Amino acid sequence: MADVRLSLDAFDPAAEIAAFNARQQYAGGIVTFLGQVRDSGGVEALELQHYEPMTLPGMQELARVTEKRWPLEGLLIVHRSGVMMPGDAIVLVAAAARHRRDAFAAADFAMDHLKSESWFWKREKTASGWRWIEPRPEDHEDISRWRA
Amino acid sequence: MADVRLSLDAFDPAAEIAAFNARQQYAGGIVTFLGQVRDSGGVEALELQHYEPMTLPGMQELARVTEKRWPLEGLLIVHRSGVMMPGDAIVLVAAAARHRRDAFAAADFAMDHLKSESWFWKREKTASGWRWIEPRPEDHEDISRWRA
Amino acid sequence: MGRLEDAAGAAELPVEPGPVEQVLARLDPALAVQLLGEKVRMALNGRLLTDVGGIVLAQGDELAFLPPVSGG
Amino acid sequence: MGRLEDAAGAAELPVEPGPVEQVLARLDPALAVQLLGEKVRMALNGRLLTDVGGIVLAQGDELAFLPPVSGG
Repeated sequence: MADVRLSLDAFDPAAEIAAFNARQQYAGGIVTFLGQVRDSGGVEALELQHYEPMTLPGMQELARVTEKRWPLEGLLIVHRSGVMMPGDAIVLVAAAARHRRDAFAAADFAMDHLKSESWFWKREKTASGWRWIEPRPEDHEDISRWRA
Repeated sequence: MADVRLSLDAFDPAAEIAAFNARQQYAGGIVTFLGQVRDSGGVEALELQHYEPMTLPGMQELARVTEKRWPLEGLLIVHRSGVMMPGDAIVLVAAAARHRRDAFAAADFAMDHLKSESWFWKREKTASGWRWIEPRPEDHEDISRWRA
Repeated sequence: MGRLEDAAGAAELPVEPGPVEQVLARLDPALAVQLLGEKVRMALNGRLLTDVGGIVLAQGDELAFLPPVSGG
Repeated sequence: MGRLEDAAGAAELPVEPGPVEQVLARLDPALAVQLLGEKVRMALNGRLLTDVGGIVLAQGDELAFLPPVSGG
């Protein structure tokens, strides 16, 4: 039921959200998360790498686990790979549920896992060149909340 | 800075989300919550009442408290009043922040308070007529999370 | 507001100015009981009251009875 | 993947088939040390390995070295 995509080109998050919402007549609440390249700190570009044999299958497995854990009416996960500019969308998660707390929890859970347990590698370009970004300790704390 | 509106007529949540997102070039993450009239359980219509002298001022105060508690780049709260049909938008909250956890928490907090601490009264119409909806015990539990 | 409108049969009732106790005493007793319910809060001209005792309504004042809210 | 590509100078390296230990021994030692880093996980043909010991690469196999991920 979930719509899970690895996008190699820029996507339009507003159009994706509008299309997703239009399909959710049985949901009382829809939570969306949009992650985008921030225009700050001198970041000129951001690159996300994926590993073809594992990245999309891993995202599909994450969607399966998310849908098993919360009663959802719909779930959308779109994640970019490739080189992005400030303002470009990186990731979009939308979760629709009869009750709002399920939608919030599912979107939050999916994002935490996309951040630090999905097969992506990120580097950013500033005036001093490209630099690989390792996960932050907070990312691991965020994900540990779901293991309680 | 927050955009807070009490809407007496139907509004287009997809257009609101698109316009809000377009203003958030400094945000890394944007969380939106859309609450809508669910097409289920034989609900033919939903009515939200507000009390003119207090409802919008209360929403503005909620926005102020939310922005004080989390570092946000932008905050949007739109709440309908009046008679709605299944599929109609009831409430839209969008929170933009540099970091995603702030955006999630702010949207979640604002929704909990709109649900059970804002000046709205809700009734729904089914085949057996109109019925006022009192807050559920879960709504009070939800809001108590923020007092820890 | 809310279910209290059904009890009152109207969204607003014009009342004679005076102490709130007297105003309530002049209403239908069944309605007054509902208005004074434990979960009902009161606001005078848009400001919540913590205690209705001693309040005197003047001409033009609006006293609102607010049952438990339910938004979103 | 990720920073290990910079260390290897390429996203993919063709290697001779054989036991993984021998394959690694034929690489530049500085690269081999990085590939065997504590936080690096390995996948054979898209499946994570829990233990690389005893794995023998056949013709066409792909062994991936996966440093800590960072998505979203």
